[in-house]
Amino acid sequence: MVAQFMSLKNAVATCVQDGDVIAMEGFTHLIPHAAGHEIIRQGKRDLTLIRMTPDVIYDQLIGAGCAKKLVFSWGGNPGVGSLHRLRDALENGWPRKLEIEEHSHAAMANAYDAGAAGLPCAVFKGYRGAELPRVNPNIKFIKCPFTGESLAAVPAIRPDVTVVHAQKANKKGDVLFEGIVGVQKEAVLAAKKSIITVEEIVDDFADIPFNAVMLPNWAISTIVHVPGGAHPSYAQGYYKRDNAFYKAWDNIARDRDSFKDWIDQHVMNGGPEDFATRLKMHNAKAEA
Amino acid sequence: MVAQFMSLKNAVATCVQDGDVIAMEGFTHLIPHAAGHEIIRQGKRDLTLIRMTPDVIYDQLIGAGCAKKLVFSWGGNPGVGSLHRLRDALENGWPRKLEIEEHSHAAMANAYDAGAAGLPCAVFKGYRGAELPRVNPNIKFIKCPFTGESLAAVPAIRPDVTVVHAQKANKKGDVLFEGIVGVQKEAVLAAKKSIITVEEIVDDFADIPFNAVMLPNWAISTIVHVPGGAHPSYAQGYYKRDNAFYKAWDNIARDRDSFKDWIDQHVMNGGPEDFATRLKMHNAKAEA
Amino acid sequence: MTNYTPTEMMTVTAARALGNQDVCFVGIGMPSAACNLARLTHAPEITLIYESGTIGTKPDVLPLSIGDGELCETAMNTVPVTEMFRYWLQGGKITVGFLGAAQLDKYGNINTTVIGDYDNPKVRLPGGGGAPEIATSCGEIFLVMKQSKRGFVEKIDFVTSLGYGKGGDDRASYGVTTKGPSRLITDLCIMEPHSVDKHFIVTSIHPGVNRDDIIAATGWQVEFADEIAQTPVPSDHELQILRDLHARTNAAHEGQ
Amino acid sequence: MTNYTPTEMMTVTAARALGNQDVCFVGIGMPSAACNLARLTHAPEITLIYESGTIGTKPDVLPLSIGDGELCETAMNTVPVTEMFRYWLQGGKITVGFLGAAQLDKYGNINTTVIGDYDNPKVRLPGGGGAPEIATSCGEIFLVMKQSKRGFVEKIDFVTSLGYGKGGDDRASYGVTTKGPSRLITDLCIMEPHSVDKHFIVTSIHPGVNRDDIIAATGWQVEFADEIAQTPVPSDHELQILRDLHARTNAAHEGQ
Repeated sequence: MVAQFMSLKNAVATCVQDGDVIAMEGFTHLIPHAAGHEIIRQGKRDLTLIRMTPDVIYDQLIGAGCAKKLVFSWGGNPGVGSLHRLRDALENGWPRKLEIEEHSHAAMANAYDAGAAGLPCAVFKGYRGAELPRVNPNIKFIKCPFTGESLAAVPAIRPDVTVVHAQKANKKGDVLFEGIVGVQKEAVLAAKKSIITVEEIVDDFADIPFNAVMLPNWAISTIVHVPGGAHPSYAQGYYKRDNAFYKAWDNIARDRDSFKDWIDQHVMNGGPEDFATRLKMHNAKAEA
Repeated sequence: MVAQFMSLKNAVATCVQDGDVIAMEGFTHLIPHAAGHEIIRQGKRDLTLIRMTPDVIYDQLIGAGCAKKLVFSWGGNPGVGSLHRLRDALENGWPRKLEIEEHSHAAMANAYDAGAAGLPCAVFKGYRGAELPRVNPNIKFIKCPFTGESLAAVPAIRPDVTVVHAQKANKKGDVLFEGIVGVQKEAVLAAKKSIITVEEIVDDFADIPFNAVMLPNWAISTIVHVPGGAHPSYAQGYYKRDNAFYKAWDNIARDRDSFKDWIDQHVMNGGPEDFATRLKMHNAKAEA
Repeated sequence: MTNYTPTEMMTVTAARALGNQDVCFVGIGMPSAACNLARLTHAPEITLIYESGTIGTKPDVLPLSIGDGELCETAMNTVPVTEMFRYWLQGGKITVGFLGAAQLDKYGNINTTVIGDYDNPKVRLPGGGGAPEIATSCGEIFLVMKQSKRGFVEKIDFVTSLGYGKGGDDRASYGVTTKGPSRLITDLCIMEPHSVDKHFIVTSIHPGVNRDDIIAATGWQVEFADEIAQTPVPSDHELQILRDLHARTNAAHEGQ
Repeated sequence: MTNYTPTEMMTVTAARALGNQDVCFVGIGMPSAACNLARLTHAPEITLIYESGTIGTKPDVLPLSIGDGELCETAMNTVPVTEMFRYWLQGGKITVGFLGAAQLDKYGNINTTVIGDYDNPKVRLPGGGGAPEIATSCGEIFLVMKQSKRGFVEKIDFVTSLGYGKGGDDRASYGVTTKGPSRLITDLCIMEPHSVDKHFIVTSIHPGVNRDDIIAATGWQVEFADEIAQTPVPSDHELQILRDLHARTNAAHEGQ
């Protein structure tokens, strides 16, 4: 039951099965891109992909044909524009038709919270006067038994596998998150299995604050050391967001062929070790 | 709307009215004893007192006749025994009859969470096969609209005033909690007004971690500087729990007269500045 | 500095609507520029909150995404996203939320989901994100959006987020107790809701803009208030601060 | 070291029931002593959690209350109490919960609320605290309690926390999917639930105790297993560690 350290290849091969429900989280920060590439490389299929903001990481997985369904609340390239692979899948069914289950951020955040809390559903003040409940049967309304107030309910998120990136693990396999922590902790606690890629493995966590955001080793399945594994997202204390890449992605993903070329070159013929290299190039460019 | 710094006397006089619903929180740690004494000193009456663990602080308020009703989940002197003033009120109606609304810890924690989250009620997996729902009409059950699973519901806690103690405020009135943080943040966010006593006021919070447990000044009504204000509870980083006092309380509170003498001597004829003194004596004893 | 763009006019006007006491839920793009301009000019004590969990942030450059490191590094505190949506937004702690839209109707209902049919969209937009609950949980909403016939429409294709619904008391009928979209700031004018029916009425026109410009850029029948103000022009100071902010931002994002 | 007290026997026996893989929800008093004894002897990797929010704590002295500073200072992590009850306990992350009682019945249902009538109690006890949900959310429950006719009763006055309810499948009828009280460790013996009816059966008797001692200290009709083990005596090492722990604890609490 205690977290096992393994290679990214092994972690994905062991934890992720075709048809699984997968959550890959990280709110701008600490997005597990290296793990996303490994899932593409291993040709996983029919995945239900859950993520509040399916940005570039899911544009890649969707364009590569890994996804059967997307559960999400905001699908764009933040500050840049559309996710062209997502739109191509939704508007044209390429490379395959993509089912969607669409929520608001508040609903998804509450659904992760409920998943971590072992509840079957989340109850919140949401979707009032909004139209999503008309098109998403997984949004219902219940009444507060004390006040009669109508409250929204959505099913808890309970992924087969949650994949996140964190700054540090210690040698025992406890994991530390710092900065914008998003819904990562909830997503891991809500899942049956988890893969956590980390920037660094340290002997122990000396001098960290009492109330740090952490996961103990017995709440994690696998830990993988992938320096730079969040690039082009960022890791607070390690490297900055590669905003230029997010902008460049707009052109890469706009066209099916240029997308496929990019995936061939950087994913199919790449590996997790490339992320440290990419980071060096990014840092060199940032300092130039 | 921004936190005001004031004397404890003013803070209690301004915020607490007879008949109010008051939550004073702190889970073993950071219990706002000085503020409790001030409420007794000002002779507040008919209060509904909410607290997960109404230990010595509420034994004092109840014995002094401030309380009309107690909402709680565990009423004892932890590791020592009974709360004699609470028992005397419940078993004999002294000094007055005390209504109770009794919950479990999980229910209270969820009810604070719901209060902070602006919800009318908390929904959780609780009270299964337990008898409290028979005697507490504020425990109901609802069905998950997706799975049909029966879930417990309790009303959110929304106090008129929440009173807590914290380690530090900065000069702008932001407040920092460290260590065992209990339900304090939730209790303040759930309340209409709040009084936060602090050990120390610093110029600014340099070098505190990104994810510290904090409240911004615009979420707080009043801040009072009361060094030692949690004694005989403790303040991590400042002083230890006065376990000897908790044991001594058993004898003080067992008898109505000795209780009244203690209140006269230490509360009615005392003031918030006594807490710093008490602390010095406690520390001197601990080092002796 | 009499030269300014319509977007600058819009941004400065939005910034001026904010004060030191405000706690703003800030979105990426124009809202972020307006909120930070307010902070860097007349409202240094304003609290800016981004949905990524950063509370009281004071970024030196504008974030490209809603969770850039700059936001966290300059924040008073950073909380989990679950807490942000549960305690801070839903808990009613936010005074002002900024929203934009792909489509907007005269009651301030907004669409950021799809153009066309939901199941067979002509254009699939990013979706609601935080907006459905921002729209109902914040004390009031400022809508900021460039005017066009395509964007300001009689009927939006999908109600992503509630404004005044069908107008009148309709908003309250959903159990919503907050004020709703109390002003709409565009590149041409300021509109405010009618006191009873709640449809938007032009109350202030930006300098150099005439009524026909507004009518030509609006898909619903425009109503003008009896007394219409002229929106004050951006000051040199405001423009300087705003342009410096954008220049710093562009430099920073290129470098990354 | 052949001399040991019945309480020491009970504590050591409870400690031995725990392993390195366990994640324990620890209560104050005997459970705390047993869990820390396990940690200081055969199960150094055991995870101890106190409801005050401390995860993976390794106190050098036993806490007097459930939230002593020692717990936080030696913990891997300290979380808010809301999170503790929501994500960790209700979330199903705890393998073993320890509970004691003022009154216990043969199905492991426990009363820590009142003796007598709820509205007119003979004795008002502290109440449930964490117990009602500990009893149903932990993977299994170890009950630890000194035996007496007053405590081990045919019918408890108030069901604070569920054991096996009325026996058989009754526990599951409340939607509870966890195992329930899988062992009852007393100062005289170990009892385990009947495989079908779930009433407690004596399966191991502590050295020096005979069947009549157990019968005399139990308010229900005691059932003995066909094969009954003799509980192994505490080792010198265990007793030494336990006594040192108590000595350190007493010294520390006096000093405070």
